[in-house]
Amino acid sequence: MSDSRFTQVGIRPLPPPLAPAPRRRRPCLSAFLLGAILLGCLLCDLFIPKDPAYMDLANCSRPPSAAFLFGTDTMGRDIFSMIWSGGRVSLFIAFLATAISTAIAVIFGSLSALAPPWLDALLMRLTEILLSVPSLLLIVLLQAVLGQPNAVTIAIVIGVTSWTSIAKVVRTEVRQIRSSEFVIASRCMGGGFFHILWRHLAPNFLPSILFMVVMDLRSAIVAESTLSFMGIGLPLSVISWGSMLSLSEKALLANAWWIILIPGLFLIVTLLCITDLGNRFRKNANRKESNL
Amino acid sequence: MSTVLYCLKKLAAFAVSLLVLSVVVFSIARLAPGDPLVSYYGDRAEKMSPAERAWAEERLGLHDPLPVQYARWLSNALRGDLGISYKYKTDVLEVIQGRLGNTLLLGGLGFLLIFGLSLLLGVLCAWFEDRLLDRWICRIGTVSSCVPEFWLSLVLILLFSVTLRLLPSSGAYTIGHAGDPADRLRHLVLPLTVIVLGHLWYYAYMVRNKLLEEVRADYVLLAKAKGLGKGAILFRHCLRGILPSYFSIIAISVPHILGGTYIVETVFSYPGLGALAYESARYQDYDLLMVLSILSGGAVILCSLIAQAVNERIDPRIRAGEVGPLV
Amino acid sequence: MTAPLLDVCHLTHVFRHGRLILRAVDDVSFQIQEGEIFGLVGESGSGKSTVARCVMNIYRPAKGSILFQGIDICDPRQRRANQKLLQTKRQLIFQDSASSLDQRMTVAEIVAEPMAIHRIVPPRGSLREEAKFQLYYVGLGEDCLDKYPTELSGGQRQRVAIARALSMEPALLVADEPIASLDVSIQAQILNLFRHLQEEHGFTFLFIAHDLAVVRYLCSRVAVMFRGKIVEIAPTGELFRDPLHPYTRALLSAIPIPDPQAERSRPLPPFDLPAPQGVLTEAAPGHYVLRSP
Amino acid sequence: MSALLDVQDLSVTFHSPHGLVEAVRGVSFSLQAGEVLAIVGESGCGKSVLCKSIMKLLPESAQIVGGRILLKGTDITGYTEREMRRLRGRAFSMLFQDPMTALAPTMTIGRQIGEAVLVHRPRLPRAALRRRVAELLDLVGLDPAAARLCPYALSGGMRQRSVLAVALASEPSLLFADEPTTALDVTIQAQVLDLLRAIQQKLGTATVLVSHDLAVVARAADRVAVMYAGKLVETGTAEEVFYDPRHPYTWGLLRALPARAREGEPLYTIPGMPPSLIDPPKGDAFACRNEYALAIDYEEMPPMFQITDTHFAATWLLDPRAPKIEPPVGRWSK
Repeated sequence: MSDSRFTQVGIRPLPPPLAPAPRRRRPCLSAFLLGAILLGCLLCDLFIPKDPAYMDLANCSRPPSAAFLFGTDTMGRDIFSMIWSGGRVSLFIAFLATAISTAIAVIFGSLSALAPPWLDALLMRLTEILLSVPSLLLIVLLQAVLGQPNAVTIAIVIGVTSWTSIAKVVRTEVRQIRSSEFVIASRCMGGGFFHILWRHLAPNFLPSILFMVVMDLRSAIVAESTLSFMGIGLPLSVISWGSMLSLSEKALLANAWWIILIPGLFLIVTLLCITDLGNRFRKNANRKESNL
Repeated sequence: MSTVLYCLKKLAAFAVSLLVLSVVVFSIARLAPGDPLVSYYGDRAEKMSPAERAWAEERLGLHDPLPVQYARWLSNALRGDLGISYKYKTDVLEVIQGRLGNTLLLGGLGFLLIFGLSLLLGVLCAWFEDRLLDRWICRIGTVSSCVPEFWLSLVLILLFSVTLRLLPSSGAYTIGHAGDPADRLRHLVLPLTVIVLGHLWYYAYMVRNKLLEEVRADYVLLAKAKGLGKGAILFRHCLRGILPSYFSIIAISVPHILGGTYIVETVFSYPGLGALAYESARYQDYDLLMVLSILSGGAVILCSLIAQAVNERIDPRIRAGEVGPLV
Repeated sequence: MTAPLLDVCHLTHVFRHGRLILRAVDDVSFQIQEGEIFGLVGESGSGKSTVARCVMNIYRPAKGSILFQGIDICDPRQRRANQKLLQTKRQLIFQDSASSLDQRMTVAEIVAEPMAIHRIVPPRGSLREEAKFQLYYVGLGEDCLDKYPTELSGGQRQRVAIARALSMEPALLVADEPIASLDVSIQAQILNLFRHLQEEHGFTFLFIAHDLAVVRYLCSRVAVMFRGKIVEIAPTGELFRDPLHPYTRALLSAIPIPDPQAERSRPLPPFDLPAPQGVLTEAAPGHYVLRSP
Repeated sequence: MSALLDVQDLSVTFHSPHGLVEAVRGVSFSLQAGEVLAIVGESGCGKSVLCKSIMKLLPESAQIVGGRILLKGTDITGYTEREMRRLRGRAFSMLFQDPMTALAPTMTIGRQIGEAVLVHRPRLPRAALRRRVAELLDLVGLDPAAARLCPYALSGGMRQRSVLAVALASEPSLLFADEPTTALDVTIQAQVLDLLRAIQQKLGTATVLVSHDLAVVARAADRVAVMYAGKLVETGTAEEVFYDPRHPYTWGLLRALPARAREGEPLYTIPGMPPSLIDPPKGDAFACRNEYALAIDYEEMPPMFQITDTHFAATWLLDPRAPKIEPPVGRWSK
């Protein structure tokens, strides 16, 4: 062993640490499926074999066959064609309703969070009272105000009656961010209201409400189909997933399972995909490990 | 003394909330367009002459300005006269009486089942976090939460009533067997399944996630360091920590579960209040609507107050005002 | 003697918590001269952070006045008239850099934020160049520019916060326990940085700490706060040599010394003193202590 | 007589998204009954992982990959959760850094202490339990009436005292104190340290005191171990480490203390930052921050050199072939 190893050399720079391997993103089946369904609904005019609204009275309640891929309903309409064009209506309603309720929720929630305590308390009481009014009552009355139901009025009805839960999340989030030190710091530096809103509030609270918004999309789809099924939604002549399913009770008598199962399965697969996507938006990236 | 004062305070809060609720419902209902005469007189209303209409409106007290109508309704209500149903032409209470029991049976049982099962499932998932059991419960739960209630009802009818002929598909009891508990139970199975499956996962998942957050708290380490077992920590410490927010949420959702039975009641032709509420709202059956809304709203407010009182016992910080609103 | 940079006069701030009224800051007065590091020391709950927040206009004091460069910042009209000056010439550094930096912004964006707010044309070309320069100033390399606060260590984050404050070339830096949440070895680095900034670039600091040991090294004058009142103000050397108020003595003896034998044999004085009373009186030139009149 | 605790060559790793973290790398030390050992190091050096791994309080991603832990001569390395539970509380217990979050927020102090008492004496009658809780509160210097309070009503110092009462409930023979004073005010800090010392003398509880501040440790510790990048780099009695430090890292820690600074001189700072414990550098991990580093420091890990019976340090500077260096730290003087 030579003594040269024991000479003093002082500080030598370390080789830079290896960059962490880029995280591979898991391929996402639900995003793919949802994309396919969305695309299919948007472009349905290109490939559906029959006019979805045409009532082929000679072929009522036919089971699935080569001629009618998914069978026909009790009024002789082709279910395969109806699913795609009905999906367009259902999804349109869902997106519009979600947009409406999110807009109301964000405005109401941030207003409540930024307001002085007494106004905040008042607004929160208001939502609580609104919550304790049965939603059915609200929906029916709103329908009455808006007149003959169509896709837009249904979306408005759903949107206006489903914003409370997001509003509460928005309120808590905004409150939390508002009193955080980086916002105080920005205020001290002279950041105006819009600067703080744009640079600090929005980027920090959007990800946390994204999950809620996606879940709201899901409940809007369910709400549309339920309303139509109950007969207070879209009329039979406007094809949507809900109005298709409103024929189910007749189908039950005719024992025509495909009228119930096939549109329902489409509905559920869509909902599942949305739920899965929503769960991915949840921030659980650097979640601590369980202490238990 | 403080207990009495406390109860009085809560009671006052309850009364005030009910009053506000009744004003809101009253105004919404009356301000909405629609012809209440139709529900009273049926088709005859459309053939009435203007004079006849005026007389009819006068008779039903629809002429006066809104506040007067409300004041009259309130004073009558306080004396125990809740008005008559326009559609059924009898006292509102009578209409409700026949169906209240059915709804309480269905909704109440459903509520209790959801309440208990969601806690159980949530704790189970948290105990076996990320193990096989947790994963499968989560998967099945997610799917169940995606199935719309009305569709599930249809499929269950299709399967158990139409195809297998095991269970009845409609009604609360077979005619002539009203007093037979076994028969009632058979009629309850399907609606109850739909109600429970439709709501269960939402609450169970919430319990699970809140518990998972809780077991990451520092105090769990101290509890473990002093020699407590997993069960003791999970039940005595963590569960206790999340119960307040769970109670608050489930109290708010009483109308979703109790009142939301209307879909199920409609599909299964179950004679309950849900279907009645739906009808009354649709056909401007004012007095009936008021009573039903106040009933369901009152249930919510009452449950919230109970939850609040229970929470203050569980977590003294709430009473001291150290923590903000839970929901 | 020139007029002080910051003149705090009879400052009183009250918190209301339900029916409880807490006098967090009770009749506090002190002056900070240009170019000095003024230490404000006290335990948690003594009101020292409240003073800082009043100086930064985050809280509105119940009584008293604060003059900054001759502007009464408690007077709304004067404050509005000098808004831009106040926002640029006073800067705050927080204790917890993890929460005072927005986690969704990169270091470059954070450091350049004040310039962006005030739409200052960056003298070095771009905001990014400006941020790079400021980082260099506080001893951070270019490689930090595109990182997010979570990717940095505590010491680095605190440097970023300092760089952000420095970018406006403030006349007064208020540092609210900037080193309390750092490791001892990192504390030394940040302390040296403060000292360097004061000596070489003439920055003025209001430095808040709970630890007298830190203050001794850094500050030229120190005020000791106890339950909302200043109990003693003195030049650092004098305070350590001749502490007059019993609370100051207690705080001094709480400083641990890295000598096991001496430390073990040293008894602790009682810390639970009665609430301070009296008025500040001058015991020696520049050395004030709270005494009963 | 065998030592109370004997840790031999213990290694602990974590799985993290960025790779395998070698948090503890071959640590050996032993502790006699009634002794106070301080473990000092910067945050992230693995000192608190070391304590938690001995008590098996680590999350599932952590694993003991090598070495043995002997408690009173019994090997507990492979103990199951059930067996560990019997030891926790009675054989060893732990104090945590943040007293604000270490207590369950919804339970009264008394119940939390009582629970800890009952773990190992489940059949204790109610009155005796109440007496015992009062006794424990008295021991840590709290009014027994505090048993009826919830944590939110207590100050930081009082909470740390309550945590101490919980930890002492079953009279453990060994107490791990993980930065027990870091979150507290200076004055409270000194009181808690004195309390720890008093309890150790009264009950004979051996204590492992973890801290990032050497100055804090001087008051309470019998022996001091300096930890860096997952390894112990110097161990010795408090006197040896403070008066005759041998490892350059210990020199750095001592010199960086503000209490040591002389007016007018800049504070000494240790250059650079601790290395990442994912794939740590070969050789001495401190070399890249050490102005006295030798060429061999970058090649080979230094062994533990023995200086006296109790004093050890892991640096090549102690090798007979190395150049002699005058330590840059003198004895502290007022």
